[in-house]
Amino acid sequence: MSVSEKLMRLDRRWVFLLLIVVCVFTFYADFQIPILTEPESEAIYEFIDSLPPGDIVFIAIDYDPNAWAELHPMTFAIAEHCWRKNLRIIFTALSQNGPGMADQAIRDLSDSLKLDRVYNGVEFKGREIVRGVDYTFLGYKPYYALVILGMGQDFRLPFPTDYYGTPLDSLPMMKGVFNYDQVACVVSVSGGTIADAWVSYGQGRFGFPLFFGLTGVMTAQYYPFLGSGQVSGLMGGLLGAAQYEELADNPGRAKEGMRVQLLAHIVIIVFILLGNVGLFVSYRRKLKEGR
Amino acid sequence: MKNKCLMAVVLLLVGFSGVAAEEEALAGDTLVTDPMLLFPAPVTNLEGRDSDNDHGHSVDLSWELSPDDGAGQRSVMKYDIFRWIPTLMDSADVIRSAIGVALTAREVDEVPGADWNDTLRFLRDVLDTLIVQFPAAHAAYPNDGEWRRVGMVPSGEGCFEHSGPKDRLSSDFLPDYCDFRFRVDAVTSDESIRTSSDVAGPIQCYGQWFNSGRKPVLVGVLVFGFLTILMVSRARKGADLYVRPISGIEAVDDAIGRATEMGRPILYVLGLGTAADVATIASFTILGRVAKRVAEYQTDLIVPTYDPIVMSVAQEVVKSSYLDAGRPEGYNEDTVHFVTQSQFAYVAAVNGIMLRQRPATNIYMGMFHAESLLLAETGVEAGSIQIAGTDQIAQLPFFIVACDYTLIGEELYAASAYLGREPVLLGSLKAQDYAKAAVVMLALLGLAASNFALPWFVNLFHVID
Amino acid sequence: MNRSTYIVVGVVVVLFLLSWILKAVSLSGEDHRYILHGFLITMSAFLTLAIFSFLYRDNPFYKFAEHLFVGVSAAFWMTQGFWSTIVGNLIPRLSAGFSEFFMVPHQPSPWNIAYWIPVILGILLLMRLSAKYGWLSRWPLALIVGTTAGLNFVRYLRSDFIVQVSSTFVPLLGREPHQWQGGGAFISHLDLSATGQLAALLTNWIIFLGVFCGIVYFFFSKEHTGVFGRASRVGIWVLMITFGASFGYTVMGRISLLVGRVTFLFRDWLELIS
Amino acid sequence: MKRQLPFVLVFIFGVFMVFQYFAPHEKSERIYEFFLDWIYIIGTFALALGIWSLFRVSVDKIKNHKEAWRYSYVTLAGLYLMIAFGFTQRVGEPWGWYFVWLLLSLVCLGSVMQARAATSTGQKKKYAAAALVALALAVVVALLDDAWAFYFYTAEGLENSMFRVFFDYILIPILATMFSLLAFFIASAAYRSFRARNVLASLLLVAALLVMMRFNPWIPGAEQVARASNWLMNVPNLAAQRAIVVGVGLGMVATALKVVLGIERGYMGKG
Repeated sequence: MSVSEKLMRLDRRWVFLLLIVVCVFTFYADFQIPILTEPESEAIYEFIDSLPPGDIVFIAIDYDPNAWAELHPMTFAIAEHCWRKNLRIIFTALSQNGPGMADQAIRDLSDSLKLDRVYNGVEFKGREIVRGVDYTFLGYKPYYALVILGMGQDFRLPFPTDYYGTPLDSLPMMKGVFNYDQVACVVSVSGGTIADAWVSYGQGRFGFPLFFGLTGVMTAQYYPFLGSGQVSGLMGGLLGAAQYEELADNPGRAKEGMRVQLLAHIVIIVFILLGNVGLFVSYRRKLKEGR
Repeated sequence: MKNKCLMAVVLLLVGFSGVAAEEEALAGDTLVTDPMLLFPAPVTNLEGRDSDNDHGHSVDLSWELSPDDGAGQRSVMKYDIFRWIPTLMDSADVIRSAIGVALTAREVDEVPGADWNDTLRFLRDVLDTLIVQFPAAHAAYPNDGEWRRVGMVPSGEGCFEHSGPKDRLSSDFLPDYCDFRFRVDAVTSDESIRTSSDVAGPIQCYGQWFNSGRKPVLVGVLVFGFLTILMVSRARKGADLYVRPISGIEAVDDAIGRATEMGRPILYVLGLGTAADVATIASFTILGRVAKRVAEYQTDLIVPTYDPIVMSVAQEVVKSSYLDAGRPEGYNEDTVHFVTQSQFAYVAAVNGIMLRQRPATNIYMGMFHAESLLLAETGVEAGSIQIAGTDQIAQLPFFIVACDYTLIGEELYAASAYLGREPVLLGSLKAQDYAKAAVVMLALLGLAASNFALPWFVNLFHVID
Repeated sequence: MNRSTYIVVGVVVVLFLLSWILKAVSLSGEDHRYILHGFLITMSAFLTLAIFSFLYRDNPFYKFAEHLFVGVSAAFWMTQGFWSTIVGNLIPRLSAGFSEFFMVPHQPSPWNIAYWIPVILGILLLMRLSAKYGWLSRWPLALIVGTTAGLNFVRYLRSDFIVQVSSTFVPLLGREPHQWQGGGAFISHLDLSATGQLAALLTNWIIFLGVFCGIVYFFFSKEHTGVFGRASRVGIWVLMITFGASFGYTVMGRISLLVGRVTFLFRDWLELIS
Repeated sequence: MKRQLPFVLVFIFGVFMVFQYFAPHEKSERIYEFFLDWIYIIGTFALALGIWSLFRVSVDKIKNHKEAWRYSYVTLAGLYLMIAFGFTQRVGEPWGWYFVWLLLSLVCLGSVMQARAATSTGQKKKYAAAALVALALAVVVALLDDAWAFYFYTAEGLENSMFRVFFDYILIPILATMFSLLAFFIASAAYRSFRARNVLASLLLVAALLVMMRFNPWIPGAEQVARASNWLMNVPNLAAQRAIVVGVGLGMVATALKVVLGIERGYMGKG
């Protein structure tokens, strides 16, 4: 078998092997890579950054643990940004296996908020994040479409109590907060079709500013909504998250993950190129033989 | 036991009447008349009407701002909205809270007894009888009732939507068909310095039977429905309808033939959709056709399914195809079988089938998510011919890359018509094409409109929900 | 199964036990059920590797993991469905008696009678197991398909059709809609910077033409020849570009998933990284 | 009647749902909510069908010694264990003889399988006997051991830590790993089929390469590549998506209509 053919008919297991190697290697290698931000994620960052303290941001943690790797960084980056800006947050977890994970995430977040930090040159004092004051975690209810509709009437319809069983009325921050009208924007971090529901049942009916954090695979599918103005900004996959971390000057999981991403992408690109070189060479030979 | 609960309720009644009294102190209209103070001018033209396009339980109020709104000394800071509420509604509230208590009591009660339920039933009956009397109580204005603040808006705003939930058990339930009366106070920075407007009302709220905001959709429904029916009837009359060849579908028959020659089975994957998803419905039709051919060629067919309902439908489909092919004896209940309703477990199982039973042809038609590439790549490894079709845009790239033929989006639906060659289906396909032509036309018109300042045309497409 | 297979299996079993023991020992400090947890972590690591081994080729370990996965997940969903839907959603509506038996708060309402209908339909659905009354199972199907079809009919007409159409109304002549003041003004306002009017217009034109050609490609009842054919050709090009792009875009998400698993193996199981 | 009535029902329900979309009135809302509930409930009933089918197929595999039949035992065991966990609950702190009981009942079921699969009557007898013994022991354990209990009447079972454990340590790892296989397959698929064979393939290739390099800071003109791929995702992508969405949307609307009108009947078994 000639070289060109070898290049074209490599056993795919070589690809697999190299990917694994790269992945493991990055765990031990220590290097940083710069991140280039894009307007889609900047839109979200700027919107949230421009909100006055005390405003309420609605963050829907709409994903199962299996989308954890990609979407957790977004949730963390945004929520931390909000709290550093003294915004208040309403969380939901409208995905079946989500609530436990979401609860844990919120705990981790409020721990990390205790530390003093400097973001983009601004000094942020660490503070205690208080449930019912800084955030309300509504939890999970089945049939997300109906839940989203219900919350348009009043959060208390689908969620008479929060995730921990406290009646919403007895939570300080929920005083005078009834439905989306009292919310500055909705950020749906979603790993599935719940995003559609947020567009057609949520934004479509109640017209709040809607932002998406999506898994890489979904992103392309949701650009039309960006174009038609139903969605005001979105973060796609780990890169989107990394961009937000870059914007918020809060390097975390996403930027960490981007290192593997970069090498893995290079591996794949190299293989694609090899294949095409092989193709090219064999064409050339065919042409020669043709003469 | 029962008496115990009723006791509790009674106690509650007492307790709550006290609370209600306190509320009055806060809410009653408090006009401090001190000549030294300058009172702001009241708001004028206070009007209220039932909110449009809703299920009732909501009233829109509007008024002209007080002349003192945002003006110097007597500046108005906010507007308080008051509604005249008959005392009857307080007692309703008491009952509601009693119900709440009874519910929690039943929760914590270690031996759940029927009597809690009896109490609840009793309380609910009381509540219902009260609610029935609401209209009468409102009609009795201004007797036994009082003004309560139901909302406020900052100065500068001249409208307010007063709405409540439709659930009669919730405390801020707003009944339909009651003569509400409203009043708006212009309030200065000093809460006690306020001027009330004239009373507006009676105003009733009620649900509508048509949401006028959705006219565009209605038009769409009618036009499209008409178009389809027209085309179908024309097709029935036997107008010949051309359908362009769809390569993926052409390939299906050859693939079945190939499988027969190789004496290897055919794998048909219906995807992750439910029996009601359009993609799955289209896939059923294709499956029917494939099964018929398979029955004729006497090849094996494997249909692992993800959703039990899809499974039962698919069994119907395959069975009747074998009947049509005249080989009912060739049909085996386990041709179509359920695997599991967990995405990746399903994939694992199907991959197993591919590598162990080595089907000559894999057909993926329907709704697919992340698993698309897992299936298709394994299929490549197993050296099968692969034909895919899905309307999940996100998954199309993977099928296109890994499969020999792919039906892109609408082609999947078209395929079912193209295969069946039934005039009615072809007719509706034709209707779709006309609709698409209409889309292009409308888009062009819309462009013209939006470029040459004809907003009314653009607004035709504005759907209010 | 030949001899080598037995050897491999044996080795794996030994490794498994080894890992179990080591894990248990390392856990014994912090948690009291360390034997169980040592086993569980080893188990999930084993299953992870078993699935990965599929990349090399089909093998007994993969088969084991696969079959276990199928059984467990099927049971999981059934149990879940039973408790959450039947007990959680249906029983409280059916009767006080049932609710007490299942210890769920009964929710009386005059409408509750309606909840017997799905029960009957559900039983009709099970009828398909009998050859004689199988046809009854079509009624519940009719309900499900009918309602969803009706729902889809209006929902997609609205969200996928009308909204998308109206959002193709992009300005092709001016930066903003409704501002055509005639050719002269148009020319004079035209600026050629990268973010300027011209760029914006070009984008809009490309989008519009792309949509146009794409839709043309999806015309079925007309032969794709001549101008029409060329348009549909452009259409499929645009589609292909899109598919290529979104394929490339997806790679990232998939890699992150891999990272997730590798992290599990190295941190939670082998504890090589913190 | 047998054939027609279902389609009549489809028509009625379909038309109602359309009507309901335009009628915000409380009554129509309520019926709408009913329908949604009903669908979920019926779906749960259907799960029983599914489990039955899975069981039948596995047993059949074992009986006829089909491809990989031994593994069907694993499937059945998993199925049984998870259901058992769903309906039992630890009462005391230690699990007591719970796992012994599980094992015994497994043995019992296994031998019943064997007895059914066995060819000679001698074997049948042997397995049947084993099954009975195991069953007896299991019953004894269940009666004597009070460290755990059956819960047929409350969802306590779901609180059963073993149910959780199986979910966290069996389901999730396999699920996540299956999912992560995509990383490899996407790479191999890219390598195999991104070849500039013809115009279409080349377009696919170029677009993919461009997007895959979008965040690579080490290539010349990283900025431009990022901007270009961003443009790809925003402009042509937007156009194509919209074209497909309009097509698919129409297709869905049409199919839905055909179903409601009873034109499309394939789904009821008339291929």
